[in-house]
Amino acid sequence: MSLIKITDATLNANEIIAQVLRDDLGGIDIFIGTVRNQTKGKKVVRLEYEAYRPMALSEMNKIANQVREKWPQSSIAIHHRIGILNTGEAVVVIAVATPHRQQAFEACKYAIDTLKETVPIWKKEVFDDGEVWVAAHP
Amino acid sequence: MSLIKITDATLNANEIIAQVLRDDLGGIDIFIGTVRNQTKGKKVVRLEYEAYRPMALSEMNKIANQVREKWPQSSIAIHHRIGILNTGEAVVVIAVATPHRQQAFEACKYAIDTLKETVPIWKKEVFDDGEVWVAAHP
Amino acid sequence: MKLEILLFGIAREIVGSSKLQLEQEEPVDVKSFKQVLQRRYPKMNHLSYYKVAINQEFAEDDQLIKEGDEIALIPPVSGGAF
Amino acid sequence: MKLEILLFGIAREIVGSSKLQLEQEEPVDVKSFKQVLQRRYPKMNHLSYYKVAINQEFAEDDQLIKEGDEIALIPPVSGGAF
Repeated sequence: MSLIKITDATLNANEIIAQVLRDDLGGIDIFIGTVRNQTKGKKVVRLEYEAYRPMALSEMNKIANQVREKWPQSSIAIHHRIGILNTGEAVVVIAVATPHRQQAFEACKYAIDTLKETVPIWKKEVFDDGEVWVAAHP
Repeated sequence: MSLIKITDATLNANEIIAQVLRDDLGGIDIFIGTVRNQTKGKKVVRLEYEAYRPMALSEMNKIANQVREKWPQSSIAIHHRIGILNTGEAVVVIAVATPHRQQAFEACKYAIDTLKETVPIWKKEVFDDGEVWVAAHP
Repeated sequence: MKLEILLFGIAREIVGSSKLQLEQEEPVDVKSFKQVLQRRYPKMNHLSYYKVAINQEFAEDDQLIKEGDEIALIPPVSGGAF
Repeated sequence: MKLEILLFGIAREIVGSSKLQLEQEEPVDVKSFKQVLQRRYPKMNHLSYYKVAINQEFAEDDQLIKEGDEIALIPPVSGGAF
């Protein structure tokens, strides 16, 4: 299974953790972004994620390379789900293993912060009374 | 299954993540501490963990309460394994879910940092040529 | 030259199609390209911002677009939640 | 009074038992208790430090130990790796 992946299928944290596990690495930090049931007090029914797939994969690979460069010896996997998701489901899973734990936290935080700025994946929130592309409007 | 647990059995991250999942919470940070195959260049064959179980559970519960107090709305689970572990296996899994991701990182880091100071669980590293209780000596 | 533009998210909805063809005199840089596009689809001005990618890389305003390039409009990505 | 002390990790190995009984005049505070213990088990001085728990709570040096309390020696916990 690829370390960097965009998929329509349910994300399985255990599988992604197994990808970064190495027995010379003592700490793994995992971030999971899930679909929240509300935005600014409005009930979200479901979300639809859409990717510019080849570019999104390329940007996700860039993040992984940056992490491996900034935190030597680190091991990283990033899986992003697209398509229709219900509230509570995992949208993105990032796992980073490093020799010691502080680096794992830093690297994982760097990866999700960067992903949310650079990876061309879009989210449409669907409410009972309409829908909106998140962050599209001022 | 309990949110706070000390067990001889293999830790399953997916089960622990499922415990903290709530669909009003958008970010989950998980820390997994694993058994490294070396300490200061010396090959570790296995580790033995021993707990003062009732006090360890009480201290783990304190950490969970502190997290819930410092990060309102957060949801936390802490599972610690004891007994004999081989390199690469998970010793501790902490999962924290919060409305937004920054809080999840902060809270999870707080929990593992505190756990390593206050929870009475001891680790003996076993090498080919001897063994040592970690951090016991100056 | 003929330009083929890929559209995603809100940009796709504004234009009403996931692919767009534009006839364009060459050479054109990203800035001028966006002006042409916004004249043709004034609703694009309602976006908080959008970027242009050329061959799957974010492009600067002064970058030139050449025939055969893969052009994509990148509206704001998934943003602030979680 | 008779004190029952629980021992873990390196402290258990030093004493050679996971439980220890000490006859002690009362009252005794944690500091004096540790002195008695270290006289009896000089190897305890080789530890970088250790704490005492009374009834499963970390105790301060001036805290008094009473008959029936659950006393435990807490050598340094699992420490720095990962």
